[in-house]
Amino acid sequence: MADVVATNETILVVGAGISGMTAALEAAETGKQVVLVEKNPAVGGRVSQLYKYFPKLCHPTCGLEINLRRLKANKNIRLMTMAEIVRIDGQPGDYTAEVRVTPRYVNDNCTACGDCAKVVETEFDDEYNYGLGQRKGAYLPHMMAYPQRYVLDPRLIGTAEADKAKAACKFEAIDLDMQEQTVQVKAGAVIWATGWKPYDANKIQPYGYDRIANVITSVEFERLLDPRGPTGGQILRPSDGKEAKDIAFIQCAGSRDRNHLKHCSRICCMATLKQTTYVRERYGDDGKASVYYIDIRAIDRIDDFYQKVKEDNTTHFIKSKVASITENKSNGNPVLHGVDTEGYHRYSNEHDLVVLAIGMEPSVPKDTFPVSVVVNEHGFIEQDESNGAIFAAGCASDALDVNRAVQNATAAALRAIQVVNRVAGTEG
Amino acid sequence: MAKKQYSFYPGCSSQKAASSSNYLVSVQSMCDELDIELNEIPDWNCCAASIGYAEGGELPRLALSARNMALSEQANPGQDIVATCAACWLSTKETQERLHGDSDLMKETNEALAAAGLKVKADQNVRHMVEVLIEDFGYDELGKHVKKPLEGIKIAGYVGCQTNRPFGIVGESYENPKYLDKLVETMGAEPVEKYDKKVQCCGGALAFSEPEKSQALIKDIIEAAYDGGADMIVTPCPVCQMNVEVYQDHINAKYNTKFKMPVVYYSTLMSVAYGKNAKEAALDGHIVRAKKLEDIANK
Amino acid sequence: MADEMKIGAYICKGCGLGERLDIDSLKMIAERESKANVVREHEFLCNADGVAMIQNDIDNEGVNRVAICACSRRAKTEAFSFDNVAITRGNLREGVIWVRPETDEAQETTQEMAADYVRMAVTEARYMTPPAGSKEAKYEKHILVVGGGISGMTAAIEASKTGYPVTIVEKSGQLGGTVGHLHKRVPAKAPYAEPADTGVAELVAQIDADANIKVHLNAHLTRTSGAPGRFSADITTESGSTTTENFGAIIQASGFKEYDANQLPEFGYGKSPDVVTQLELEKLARQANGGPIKRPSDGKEVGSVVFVQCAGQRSQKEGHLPYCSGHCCTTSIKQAMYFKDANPDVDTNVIYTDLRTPGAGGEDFYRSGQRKKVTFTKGQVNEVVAEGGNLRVKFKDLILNEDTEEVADLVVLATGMVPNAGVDIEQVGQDEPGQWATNDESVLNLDYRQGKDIPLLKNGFNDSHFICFPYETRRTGIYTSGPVRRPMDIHQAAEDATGAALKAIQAVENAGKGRAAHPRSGDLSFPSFRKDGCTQCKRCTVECPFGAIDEDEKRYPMFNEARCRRCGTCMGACPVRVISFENYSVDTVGQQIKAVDIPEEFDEKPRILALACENDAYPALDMASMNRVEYSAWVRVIPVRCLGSVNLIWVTDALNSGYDGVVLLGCQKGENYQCHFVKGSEIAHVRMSKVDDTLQSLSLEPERVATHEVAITDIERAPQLINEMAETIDKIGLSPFKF
Amino acid sequence: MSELNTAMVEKYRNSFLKEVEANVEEGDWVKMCMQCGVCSGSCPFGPHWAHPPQEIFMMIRAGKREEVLTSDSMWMCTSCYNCVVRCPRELPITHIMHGLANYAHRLGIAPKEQPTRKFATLFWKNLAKKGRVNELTLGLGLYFMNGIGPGIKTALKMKNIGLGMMKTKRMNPMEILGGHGCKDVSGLHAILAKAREIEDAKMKKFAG
Repeated sequence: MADVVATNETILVVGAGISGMTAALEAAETGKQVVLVEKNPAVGGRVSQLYKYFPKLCHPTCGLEINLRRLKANKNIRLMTMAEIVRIDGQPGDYTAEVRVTPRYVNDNCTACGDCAKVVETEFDDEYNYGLGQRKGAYLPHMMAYPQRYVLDPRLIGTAEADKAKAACKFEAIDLDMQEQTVQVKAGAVIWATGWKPYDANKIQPYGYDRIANVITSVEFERLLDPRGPTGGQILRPSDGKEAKDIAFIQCAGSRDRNHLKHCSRICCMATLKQTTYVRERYGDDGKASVYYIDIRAIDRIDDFYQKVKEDNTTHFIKSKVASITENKSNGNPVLHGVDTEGYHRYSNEHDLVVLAIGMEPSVPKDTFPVSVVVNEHGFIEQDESNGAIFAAGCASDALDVNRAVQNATAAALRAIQVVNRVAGTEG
Repeated sequence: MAKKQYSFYPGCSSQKAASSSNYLVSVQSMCDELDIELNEIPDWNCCAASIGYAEGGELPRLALSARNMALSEQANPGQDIVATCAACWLSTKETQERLHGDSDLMKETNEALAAAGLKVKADQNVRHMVEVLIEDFGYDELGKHVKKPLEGIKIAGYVGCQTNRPFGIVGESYENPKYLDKLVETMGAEPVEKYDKKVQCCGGALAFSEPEKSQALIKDIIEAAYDGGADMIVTPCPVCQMNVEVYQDHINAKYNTKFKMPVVYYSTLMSVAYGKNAKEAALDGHIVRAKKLEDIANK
Repeated sequence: MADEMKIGAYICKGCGLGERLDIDSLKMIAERESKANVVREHEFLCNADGVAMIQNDIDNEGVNRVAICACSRRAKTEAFSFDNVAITRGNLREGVIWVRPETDEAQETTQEMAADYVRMAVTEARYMTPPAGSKEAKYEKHILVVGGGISGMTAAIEASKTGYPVTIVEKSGQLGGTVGHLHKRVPAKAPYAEPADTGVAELVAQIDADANIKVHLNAHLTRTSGAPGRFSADITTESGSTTTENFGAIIQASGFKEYDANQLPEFGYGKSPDVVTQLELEKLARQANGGPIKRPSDGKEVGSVVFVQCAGQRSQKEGHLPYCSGHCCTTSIKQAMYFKDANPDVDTNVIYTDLRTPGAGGEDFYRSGQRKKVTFTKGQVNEVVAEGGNLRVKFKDLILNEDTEEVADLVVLATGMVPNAGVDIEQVGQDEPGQWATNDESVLNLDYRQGKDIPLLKNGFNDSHFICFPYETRRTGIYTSGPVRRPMDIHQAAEDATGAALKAIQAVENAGKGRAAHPRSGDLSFPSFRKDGCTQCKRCTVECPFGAIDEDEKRYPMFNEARCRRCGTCMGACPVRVISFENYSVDTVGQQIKAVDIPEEFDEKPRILALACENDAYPALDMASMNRVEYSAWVRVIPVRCLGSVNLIWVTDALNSGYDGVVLLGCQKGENYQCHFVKGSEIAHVRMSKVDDTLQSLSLEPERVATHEVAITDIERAPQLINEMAETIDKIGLSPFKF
Repeated sequence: MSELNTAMVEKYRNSFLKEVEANVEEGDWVKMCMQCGVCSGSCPFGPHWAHPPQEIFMMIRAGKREEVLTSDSMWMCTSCYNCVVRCPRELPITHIMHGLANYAHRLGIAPKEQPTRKFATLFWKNLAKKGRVNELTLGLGLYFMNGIGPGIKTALKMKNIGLGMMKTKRMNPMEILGGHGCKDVSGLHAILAKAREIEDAKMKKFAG
């Protein structure tokens, strides 16, 4: 990893989620040199944790497969995983990035045969499943993880488990002496695609995410539906593992709210509409989905998806920001309290499970950007001259759905190419 | 620890022979133990609570609190204003924020105060006694003074509204503040976990004007305490204390319940835990006697 | 690769292969049966040493066909990528030992599986040639942009900035498009509080000053032909003069037209001049130019205005638009600000059902509107009636739950966007070669066999795999941008155009190197076609999902290699099998099928052929094996580029040569297609629906051939489909065609 | 005060919202409501509101002056501040409700028999008298605010509580003779008078 060859004609892409991968691939397939930096052990980002995409209800891993094949086939891209940007200095056409690479404790020899995982017993919360399940201390982040190499959890290092894992590997792929290292990467332009994270649901106190077991977030709900997920694809609620058939979806959970995120996260409405189809998919007419909303924002041509869902008589829409959630102690059901503002109807509705359509927060906190860029009050990077050749892509620039993130990332790729072309003096 | 001094705003209900005079007594005992000196604001006036609004308009109400602040600035310069009553604290703190947020309001208010030769800067902190305990002392320090741990007593921490919203205690959530539970633990008693009516409104001043509606709320508050196995309820607010304690007979009559739930102040608990006697802890000031506390106090 | 073929077969013993399989017998098979020239085993083939061993054979032994018998083609791809040689993969790990139980009973059949995959890998290698790249490749940097609105101008400027000359063809007399007619735009920068300058003037100035950008006004395309790298466009101006220019790629930014409000009589449009559309209000605002806006009827200063959102949109009513145009909510807020900024006392009411102001900027702008005292009412407008010089807006207030009305001086209808996508080629067929004529409705006037414009997906918007790969149209090298793709606001249109510019530039570069475009980016192979033998059946020209193949006047197919996406649908379509790719042909697959060892009937060992789409079905099987999901030992899986590339001959050959069943695993088809080649899977299903006749002619049961739609997540289901076939064969018995 | 009411009707003919912004405490915020309804759902007295806060805000925008100002709803506010802390748009709803009640009261169109209105008035008069609340007279006043008859009834109903309070020295019958108060009562009165004067002047200005 230390020997990353990069020049001031190289494009540095930070973050290998859908936006970062797109930007990197589009630039590379236009013939540019790219260094792609990802802080997780595998590329793919948030979308790889989704069960389905709206509005086509297709599987994100399908697009990921194509992008992985593009990535494997393209010699213009150098991928660095478990790597984070410490700082970036310089100016357009001449940046130097300091990249911290944390040890994976597994080298390129790994064939992903899985022998190490067989012998390791210690388990940790599975980040891929938002902690809903456990994973081994030696693990492949997920089925389609790329690079297809195992990871040793740093908490294992120095324990007998680590030695067991090392012993189990026939290919000398496990290297317990790996150290953290810092690498300098030169670049002519930088594409900042660090994406988003779900807003911390604990902060939305009236909804009792921290107190009521059967209140979960929309990203967690996606994991429940995954046949390979923590519940084997069944909608089992946390409190008692019972099937949840009557499910409430609360919109703007953390969004459009000065107590939390002031902005509208854009995706949550469509995400919820999509998730109501999961309920139908699992239970047919026996399921019930209730959507509590302020405005349903099924923007542009996919509004027909909303029309379709509305026609489903197992789906109900209540124009109301839920005031509070209490728990029915006898059965663990969450009880939603509030007022349906369309004509003033007060309700106290009991459901099996509550899904908070959780807001989208930029991954990098406003004040901790390791680069100097113009960031608005919401933490998103503004398009601005003074950003030089550092271009935001995807959800680092605004709350975007996949389609818009990819569109935006492709644009960012071109902006970066313009800079490195100038450096190379190849513009016409 | 050196003596701590505060500019004290007791409020109407804590006066001698007023509805929460027992609160003041226990606060005094608690402060003695903690070496707190409360310098009463001379000639303070009522804050109009949150019920004066109908007759007294916005400015007159602000003027009332402003007068108290002005007097405090004169008599106890540089000292934080400390109130024990939730309503007093809220009105005063609110006034201070509003005056700072709106220069016209500041101007008009001082215009009014000028009629009595007063002027307000409103630059002192306005704090609730609980804030003083938690922020200036901290649970560890408060625990050090415990002489008679309140063992074997289970207590529901009823925070109520106005010590909790809109300001509240730093670091606590509006929906599930934990400071009373922590205080209870610090005093050696057992808090009721998941007391889900802890921030439920008791009707406040409307307990007078809308008794039935309010008592319906109060019933839930007491019921939840019983459900949690509480021996008594503790609160930081005189209105809460009074409303939850005194209407229990009415509630029993109306809902044929058998409520007999003591409702005490955090300062009552602390006085007893700090080894004060029943009188000093003003245990005699409760209509529903807190037997378990009396037993410890009389030991 | 002129020099003679030399096949190297490399068998890995790592990951338990050595323990589970008899490697020596596999080597024997590779050498004796499959006639590999070099056969080697290795303890750990994918490590540096193993790879060096192979590279050494390539460099010093002249090996130019490499058959790697180890793990799945999806694993260790980088390690096993050697330049200038043909590479095949025998999937012994994910394809064999991971899906078979480690038992003595299973040992024999597992070994047979492995043996067959070795045979197949070596055979495939024998019939492959390392692709050399298209001979047609032409490098033309010039980019054509159709449409001079925000999208078009942005695309042009961005492409030029990158070093690519651009020509803009604009049908109107000036640049600027719709936005050119706006007073102001919704802000695109923090604090997102005030209407902003449209910026059109600057863009136009930039273009005027840019020697790299040529502009044709009052012009349209009367004929477009060719392919990426060698497009040729006839640009005809109003005056009738036509110039022909060559381009490497095309960006279609033909924008939208405003929905025809005359279809909304219920809202008083056409009845009162004081009922206007959003665009018409912009005109009034420009006339007022910051001063009080006057209403059309009598020039009275507007004192009250009502905005009717979703006018003729988000509605299933006949003639209405079923979709949301995305920008109208913020546009109305902006327009309400026109009034408030000129005079705060003007009453402005926005009547909406769902207020849609997404993202950071959207919500800020909404709050800013509220701060300016724009009133927002959640309501459903039923009628607007003109009355005594005033307008009476009758609506249901959905919050107060009452039918009510409001009197206003002016009513603004938020009508939607209708894309200028040209002609719908499903409706308007292409003229016969020789009789080809320009169509005035068309935007591109392509002379392509399949039609004059880009195919539509829905509601008149151009087709696009609009989640993961939004720019992928079905006409290679032509990229749509802006509201022809989906409704979008100014900010998004500019972003979209910048992205489209990149795709166009990429197409130019790939075409220049004779490389495929997405999704097989970089693939150097191309379709080669044997004219003699062709029956001019047109299947390939009709079925190509990308309209890559034209017809000459003799009706012979003309392959435009640079338009080709290498899916192989033409190859699958061809009844006489005259179409192939260097690295993917009727033989590379057909010979693998034949290479499989078919046991004697009395062995009672059926053989099932599974043709699996490499994009979804094959990965699903891979992941099944990673989870050790077992499946039948009778199956032999061959990955295909797309189910559309499956030629019926493979199926019939398989059945003829004694296979007992054939399973085809492709992607979801239909409106929400997941097929990465759009139509491949659909076409394959149609073809297979006709296979029964063939089976009958062979007097075989129809159950022996099954076609399925499989998703990449069908980790349990994909193996199950294979096992089901095994059970079916169990029921109906072995094929009579064993030798 | 009802000529003030007519004056206001005149002035703000078509815009109740403008009237509220000009004359009601924190009325400026009404326009910022986005009708999510979290306030309406958060109120402990919720079921007793004919028109919950968010609806009132909509009614104000819709110009329903009469219905709003004569409504009994604002008087249901217990000042618990639940709505304020939950409002996603930062509206000081409690104060707006107080402000609307106060405004209606001053215009003389608030419901006459509204118990909280009466109590609030009593309370103010009581505290304004000597600067501090006299709980006894306040209590008695409260019991009798609906007249002698019901007064006696309430008084009897409250007897035990009263006795309990006395026993625990939390109520003093002697208070009836005066009880607590500020020393500088005149100064306090001067302040309140001045404050009132300023406010009235403002409102007159708007009205005129």
